[in-house]
Amino acid sequence: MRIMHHPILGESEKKDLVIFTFDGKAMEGYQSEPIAAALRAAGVMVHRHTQKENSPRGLFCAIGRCTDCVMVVDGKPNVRTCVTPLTAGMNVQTQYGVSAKKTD
Amino acid sequence: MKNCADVIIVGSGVIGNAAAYYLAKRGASVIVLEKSDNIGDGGSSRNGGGVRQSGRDKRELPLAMFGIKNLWPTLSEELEMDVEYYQDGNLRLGKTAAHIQTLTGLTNNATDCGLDVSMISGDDARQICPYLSEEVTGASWCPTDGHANPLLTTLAYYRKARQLGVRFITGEEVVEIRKIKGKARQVLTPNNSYEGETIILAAGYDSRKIASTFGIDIPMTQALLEVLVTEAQPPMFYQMLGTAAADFYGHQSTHGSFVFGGSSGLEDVNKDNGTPTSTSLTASCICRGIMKYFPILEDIKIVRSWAGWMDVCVDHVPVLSFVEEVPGIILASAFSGHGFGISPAVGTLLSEMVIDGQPSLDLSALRYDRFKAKI
Amino acid sequence: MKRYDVIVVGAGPAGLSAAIEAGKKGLRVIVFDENAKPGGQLFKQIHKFFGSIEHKAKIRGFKIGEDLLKEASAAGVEVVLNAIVIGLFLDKEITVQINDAVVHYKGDAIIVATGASENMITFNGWTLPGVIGAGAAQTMMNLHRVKPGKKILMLGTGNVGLVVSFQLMQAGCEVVALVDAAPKIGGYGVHAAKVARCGVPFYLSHTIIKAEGDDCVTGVTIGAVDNKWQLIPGTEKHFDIDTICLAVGLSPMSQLLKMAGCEMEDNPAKGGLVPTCDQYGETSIDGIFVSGDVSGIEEASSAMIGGRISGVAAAYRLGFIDYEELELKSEALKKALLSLRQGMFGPENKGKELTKTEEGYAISANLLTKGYLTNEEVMNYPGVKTMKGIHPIIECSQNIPCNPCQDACKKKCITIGDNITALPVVDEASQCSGCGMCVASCSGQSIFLLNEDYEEGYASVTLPYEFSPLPQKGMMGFALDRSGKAICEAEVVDVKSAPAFDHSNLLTIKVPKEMGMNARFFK
Amino acid sequence: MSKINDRSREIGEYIAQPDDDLIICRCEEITKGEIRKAVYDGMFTITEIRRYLRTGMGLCQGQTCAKLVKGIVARELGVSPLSIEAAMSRAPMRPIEMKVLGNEIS
Repeated sequence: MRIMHHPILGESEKKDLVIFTFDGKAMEGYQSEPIAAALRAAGVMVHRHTQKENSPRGLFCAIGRCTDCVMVVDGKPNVRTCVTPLTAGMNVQTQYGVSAKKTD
Repeated sequence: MKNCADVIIVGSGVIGNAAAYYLAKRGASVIVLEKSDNIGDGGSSRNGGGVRQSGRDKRELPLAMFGIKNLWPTLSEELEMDVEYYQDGNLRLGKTAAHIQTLTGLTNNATDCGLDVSMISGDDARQICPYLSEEVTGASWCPTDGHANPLLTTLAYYRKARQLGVRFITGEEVVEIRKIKGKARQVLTPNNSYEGETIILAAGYDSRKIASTFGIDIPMTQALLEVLVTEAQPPMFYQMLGTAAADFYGHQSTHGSFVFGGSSGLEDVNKDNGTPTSTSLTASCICRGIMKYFPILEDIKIVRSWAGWMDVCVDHVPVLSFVEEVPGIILASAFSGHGFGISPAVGTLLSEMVIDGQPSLDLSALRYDRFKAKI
Repeated sequence: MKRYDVIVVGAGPAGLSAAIEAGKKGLRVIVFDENAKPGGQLFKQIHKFFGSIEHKAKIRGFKIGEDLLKEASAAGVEVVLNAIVIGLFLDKEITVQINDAVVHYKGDAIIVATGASENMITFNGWTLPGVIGAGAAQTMMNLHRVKPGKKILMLGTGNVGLVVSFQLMQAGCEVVALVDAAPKIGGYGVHAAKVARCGVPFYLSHTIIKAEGDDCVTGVTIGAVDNKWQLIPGTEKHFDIDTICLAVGLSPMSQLLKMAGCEMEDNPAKGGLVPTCDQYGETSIDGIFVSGDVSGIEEASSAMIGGRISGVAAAYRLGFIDYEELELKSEALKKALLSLRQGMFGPENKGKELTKTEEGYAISANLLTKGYLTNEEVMNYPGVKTMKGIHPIIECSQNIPCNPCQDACKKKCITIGDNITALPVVDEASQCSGCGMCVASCSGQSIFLLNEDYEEGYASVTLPYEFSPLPQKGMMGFALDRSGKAICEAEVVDVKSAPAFDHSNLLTIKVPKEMGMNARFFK
Repeated sequence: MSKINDRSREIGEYIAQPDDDLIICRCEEITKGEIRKAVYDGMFTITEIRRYLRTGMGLCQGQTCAKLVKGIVARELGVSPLSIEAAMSRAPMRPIEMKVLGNEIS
């Protein structure tokens, strides 16, 4: 899903690859890109399940406004992944309601 | 539509709406006039939702006890809407010797009136609410206190009263109450005139201006209240919280968010810019206050703050009273920021005053003419 | 408390322009932006801008962003990023979240340029992951360099929907269709034509019935609506896709101004709730200005000019310039702004049924419903002339504010005149050198070079090509017509990629002579 | 008296519609049907709807649903959306951690 070569923007600038975990699995992304971009590149669509309906949600506005893409990051819930930079070793978890604990 | 009713209520806050509901339930015809475009736009939508007896002046304590014993437990059922009432107790927290002294004084006053409230140690308080910081050295604990959702309670009374035929008109500012043949009867707004056998003045701080049109003055001022709401959290605790230092109050709501109120200490001199916006200092100050008691909440996000004016009586106790000099008027104002918890009781008592001619509780300590010079 | 002459909220086109003008007059200016990168939407806009050549037309958005930042820096403007303005209080005080603190600032003037947020529309399944804003798609692909999806359906045919659809294809995504409930394409015809010639169909008078999928979007069903917006049973059509982009308009992000107590109005012509303001962007509160989308939805070119006006006005309010200078500077800017608001898409023509251009040419119905001009229609316009040898064919058929093509031609072959919304006219008597500058300068990619005398029986067509990989000379493929249908075999006979073309490569293909007026794309 | 101020104004009965279960407020998961019903319960203003249902009170503070809710309320009341006042806007403009908001530099 990465756009390595773009007809207008040219080659993608070289960025450092870092490892983070998503729901316990190791995953690769670029240092300082939004968490949501790394997840999208890795094919992750579902960021959370809602409190009331347990329905899946993902990236929606991509600019930190709609708060739909929030996840539990390093133990903190409701982190807007589309505007939070990725760092090495980050622990990213799917959010269920307002925590990382799966609800049924 | 006719502009006459048995009762005209000025102000559709929680007090006005509760009165309208209990009156309509007993068969009275009621019109409620509200200055704002929204129902319940004053203090009713800007308070911490406390439903408590502890920490109250003993003159209003009987109303609080009456409401918590008789009205709050069944209110959701009665109004057919969940008003999110929790009776999980009230912790009033202290950190210093001076705080403990204040709390002990309040506690002694309340036990004299027969309230089940006691002083407990910091550790006992942490037993009740394990999230409290070690800084807390003691607290007063009243297990029968609690909290409810003030927004929903205000609207639940409105909704039910409306269903019972009460006429509500918003955007209708009362500018004058006129006596006709020696009795208050006519209520004037810029474009309309209304008539009622009884007029209940429950317009918060505006009550002072309106009361002056029939020659009565209630010694009250206004102060800015600010409330913060956090993002939702998993359930943590449901006690109502207050502090001896009055740096914050609040609770966790059904929704999971915390609702906290507080002040910066500068409220008395805040400028009024015409919008319900507080100063830039208040929200930050409230946060610092909360974090001293609940460091665990420091990472929780504030999503909204709101502020507005409330009426403050010179002695911090409401005026709930007939006015012998002006028959036809009942005053129900100056609730001083703690009217919400007693609103079901006040509504009930107001309906009794109108229909039975007298309230079932002795309200003489809340009379409009109780104010005297200090020496 | 930290105090500045001017505090600007938002480092987008409007905010930066305002800051530059104020900074140039000697004011101490600070700009706050909540994003990690400045420029607002500019850095997501990789297409060439419309407008007048004096005001950055034919320059790509992200390049304009870079220019503005340089200009701001030269004017002594301080730009603070990752700085979230959380409140606007009495006495022009703002609170800003910077790192782990809240910092209080006061400005003698405040210019709010917070831009807009995307409108949304509801349908069954609209909360599924994979349904995103068109702006989100742009952010993902152009800023973060990640494709928002593989197969995408676009809802909305305004300029945003059209431009983003084209950008999605440039990023390597497949766009399966553009859908709009309106019976006509909302954006510029030239934008629609770029998309149509790639073979993407338009479904006008259609709406999304349902986004399908359990955990994320796996498909979509659309259906036709009647003139009362009611679904017509039996018209359902399904697409296998993984992403739905919503481009259904923008709303001003005016919350800060409402909080401050500015007088507000809900104005549909401006896209929603905006503060009332005077010609300089000053609100009901003295010293609080607005510019750009937050004062009414337009586009980046007008935002930049509006921003400059507010910057100059703030300088006047604070006594840095006198009234004469204010008048002088702002009159010229206002004139430029006015010219951008002319034409078929200007506010005065909003909602009107136009059948003719300003010059009296019939407007193509096909363009409005299918996204392209028919062979017959295209011959009607003044940019299309039959000439010997190589010559430009300008398929520009709507009055939009844009004039770079006129300056592009050294041979004075193309005329627009002072009225920048006029249709370009090709002078039959002029001598086209075939340099291709006009092709590369046309922001709407609607200029082609045709040489019907290329070879015996063959014509050459030179077209702008902004995709990767770039075809090489000698390559065989198919020529596509304006609807994206393959019409004949074609050979690439020339590829030009001069720096002056700014990534609009010129691809020259050889097609049978009779296809010269049909072939408009190469695959 | 405007149509919104007279709370006894006859607006008929709530009638269920097929799309009542559409989510309108994404944060608080409030449906179109709930919003429509609230109008019949006497909630005629955006402020009242917010307090009654929590629309626009979630994490995003109504950034996405404000216009949608307004449209629904206006339709039920039979008035133009322009006559319906937007909800008050409040600080903070974005969610902010308590420890950050409490850490002031003036």
